[in-house]
Amino acid sequence: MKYSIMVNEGPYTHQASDTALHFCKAALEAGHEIFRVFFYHDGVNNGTRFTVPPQDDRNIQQEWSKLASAHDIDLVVCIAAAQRRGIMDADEAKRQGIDGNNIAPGFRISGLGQLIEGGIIADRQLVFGD
Amino acid sequence: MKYSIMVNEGPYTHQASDTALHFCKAALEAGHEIFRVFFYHDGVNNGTRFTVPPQDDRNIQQEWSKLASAHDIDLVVCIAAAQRRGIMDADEAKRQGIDGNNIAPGFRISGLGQLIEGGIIADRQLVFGD
Amino acid sequence: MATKKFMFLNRKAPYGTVYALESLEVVLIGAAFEQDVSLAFIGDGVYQIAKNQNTDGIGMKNFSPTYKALGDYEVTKLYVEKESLEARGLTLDDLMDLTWEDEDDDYAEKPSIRLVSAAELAAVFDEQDVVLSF
Amino acid sequence: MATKKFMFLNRKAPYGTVYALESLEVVLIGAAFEQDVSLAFIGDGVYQIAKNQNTDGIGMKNFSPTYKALGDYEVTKLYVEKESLEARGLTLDDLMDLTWEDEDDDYAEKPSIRLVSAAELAAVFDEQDVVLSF
Amino acid sequence: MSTLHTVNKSPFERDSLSSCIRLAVKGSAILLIEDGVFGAMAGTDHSDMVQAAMKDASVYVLGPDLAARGMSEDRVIDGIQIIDYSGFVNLTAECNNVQSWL
Amino acid sequence: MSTLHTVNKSPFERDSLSSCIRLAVKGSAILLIEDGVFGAMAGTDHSDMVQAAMKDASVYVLGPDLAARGMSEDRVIDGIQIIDYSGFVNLTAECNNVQSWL
Repeated sequence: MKYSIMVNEGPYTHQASDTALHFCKAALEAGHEIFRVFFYHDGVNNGTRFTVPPQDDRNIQQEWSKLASAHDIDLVVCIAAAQRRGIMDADEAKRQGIDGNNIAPGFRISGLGQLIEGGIIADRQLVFGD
Repeated sequence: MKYSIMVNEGPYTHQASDTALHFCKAALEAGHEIFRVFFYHDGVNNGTRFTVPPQDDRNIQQEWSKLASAHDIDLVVCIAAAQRRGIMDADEAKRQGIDGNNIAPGFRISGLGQLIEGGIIADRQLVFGD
Repeated sequence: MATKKFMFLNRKAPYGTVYALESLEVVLIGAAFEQDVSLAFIGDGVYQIAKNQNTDGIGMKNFSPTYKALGDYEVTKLYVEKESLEARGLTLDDLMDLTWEDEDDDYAEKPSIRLVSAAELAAVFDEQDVVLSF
Repeated sequence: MATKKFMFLNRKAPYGTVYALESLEVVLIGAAFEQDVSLAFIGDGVYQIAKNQNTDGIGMKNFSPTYKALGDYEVTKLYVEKESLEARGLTLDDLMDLTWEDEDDDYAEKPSIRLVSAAELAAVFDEQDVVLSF
Repeated sequence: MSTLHTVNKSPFERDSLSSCIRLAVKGSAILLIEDGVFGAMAGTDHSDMVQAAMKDASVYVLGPDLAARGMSEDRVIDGIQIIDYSGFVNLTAECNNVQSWL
Repeated sequence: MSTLHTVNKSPFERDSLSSCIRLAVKGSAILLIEDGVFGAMAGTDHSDMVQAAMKDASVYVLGPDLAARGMSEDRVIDGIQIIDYSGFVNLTAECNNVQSWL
């Protein structure tokens, strides 16, 4: 099966991102494909490389980056949601006149069309949120 | 009256930060003092200067910065909550080996003691959240 | 691309959280993909399409007029759960008048809102390919 | 500094959201300020102090042992609302055994959990100077 | 006055308002804000609970939040006072403390 | 199988589970995850609602989320199946689509 995943909440505050990660790992282990993970609403906050969680805690952002690189998963941060919440890549920062960027490795910023496209292409669309 | 305010949610996703802003403005107009605003949980996300909301929408982060500068309000972002969520100032970034920072003007990063101290010093403590 | 049945499930009130607004942004983009799109308003989601929203006092943008534009994007199926409306003491009269023009019927103006029972709506859900929840 | 009555109001289950954990972090810091500190567990907040929490399967840190350390920080008043417990089919036996040592009573071990009715807890709330809600 | 309780959640979606009512002492003030304003409306499944609570507590609702959601002031339960942000501030000053039911 | 419904909210705090049960067709599967697992416990104010729903739907609960919260598998309502993340994946593959009740 080909899965498309939507994550609507940021890391740590809600369990949604953890559950999505566990689901993706279990799906990959079972031989399924994770085609795309689309981060919407506060979910865009999973894509900042500025997080430094306590040493005895998991690093949710890094887990997403690692999973994506190991299994060639497309991690898409919604541009409109990211602008409201302060997630920037170098191009966007330049365009908006922002003096820095915080996007994490393996994440890319793109439009909502990627979410709809994910739903069309995938066999199953799942939503994790609050 | 001297007020201490706690904001537990980030901008846009929940109304909490908007309501806190309206409350602070009304309190100042009535001659009260806002001693401190403490941003906890996802509330720390109010303190990023990387947000670019749509042109026809309010800029919550800038409203906090302006209000603080006009009325000498102490805007404190909780350090532990900020680390989990990727809010960094220059000092913290250096200490943590992060290649950038996103703290907005008028905000400072400090410990949870500032919240308790706020409650002790102020006549009234209010909490806005989800 | 294939055509799928997309359902946008709205269960949260507007303004208290951003979900209603950002859901609407997805619907508008989704319409461009020429999919078979439906919206459902359940629970507090029914408040999203309440009449007479006026946000001047809270300093937020009133996005309720956007629902009126959905017909122009060929988004014409807005299911409202009867039980949710009744629990809140509301009737169809309390909701915005949302319509679309039927090209195939001499541009007749037709209502977009479909008041359905929970059982009827359950059957509609069962036919969907993709359900996006907000 | 003055001594005030601080109440930490916990109404959310652990792990589903971070509020329980981050509330506990505030309580620990608050204890250092030598204030008169109480905690209340209402609604799903009672789940925070449930026995036998084991987070191995979800990859999150099990922070429930921290509640056992509260007594050492002189946080000894943990109010649990009876009605909330009963609605969830729980009894005191389902909660962790939380105690503190009373220095003034030959270090006798005393229970920190105070099972109270809604009416009793309402009276406790009414005496507070500062209520921090999570 | 005693405690001011604020409730910012819809009583249809969450248990915040019912918990607040259960745990507010006689003489408290309850202010409905944000999505909490739906609890102020007459003729709903929760109106009876609110009206019963009004025997022991003064209930207020934030007008700007009502208007944003298209809820008509005419349909607010009789006896609930509609206030604005400055009225909210006044309540916090008049009451001894403020308790948020998030 | 028909639709898989996931519920991640406590039935004591939110209306997600009751909405899901009201709107799930006969033959659906309902999976309780995260704070939703409290809905799987016997002897609570909501157990009857869940048991009634089990006449028309298969109900599952995510074991790791139960364990995290200290909820004993012995006290899960009879007939609710306890599964892990790989069981969750299997359910999504077996059902035609997945609907989240957030």
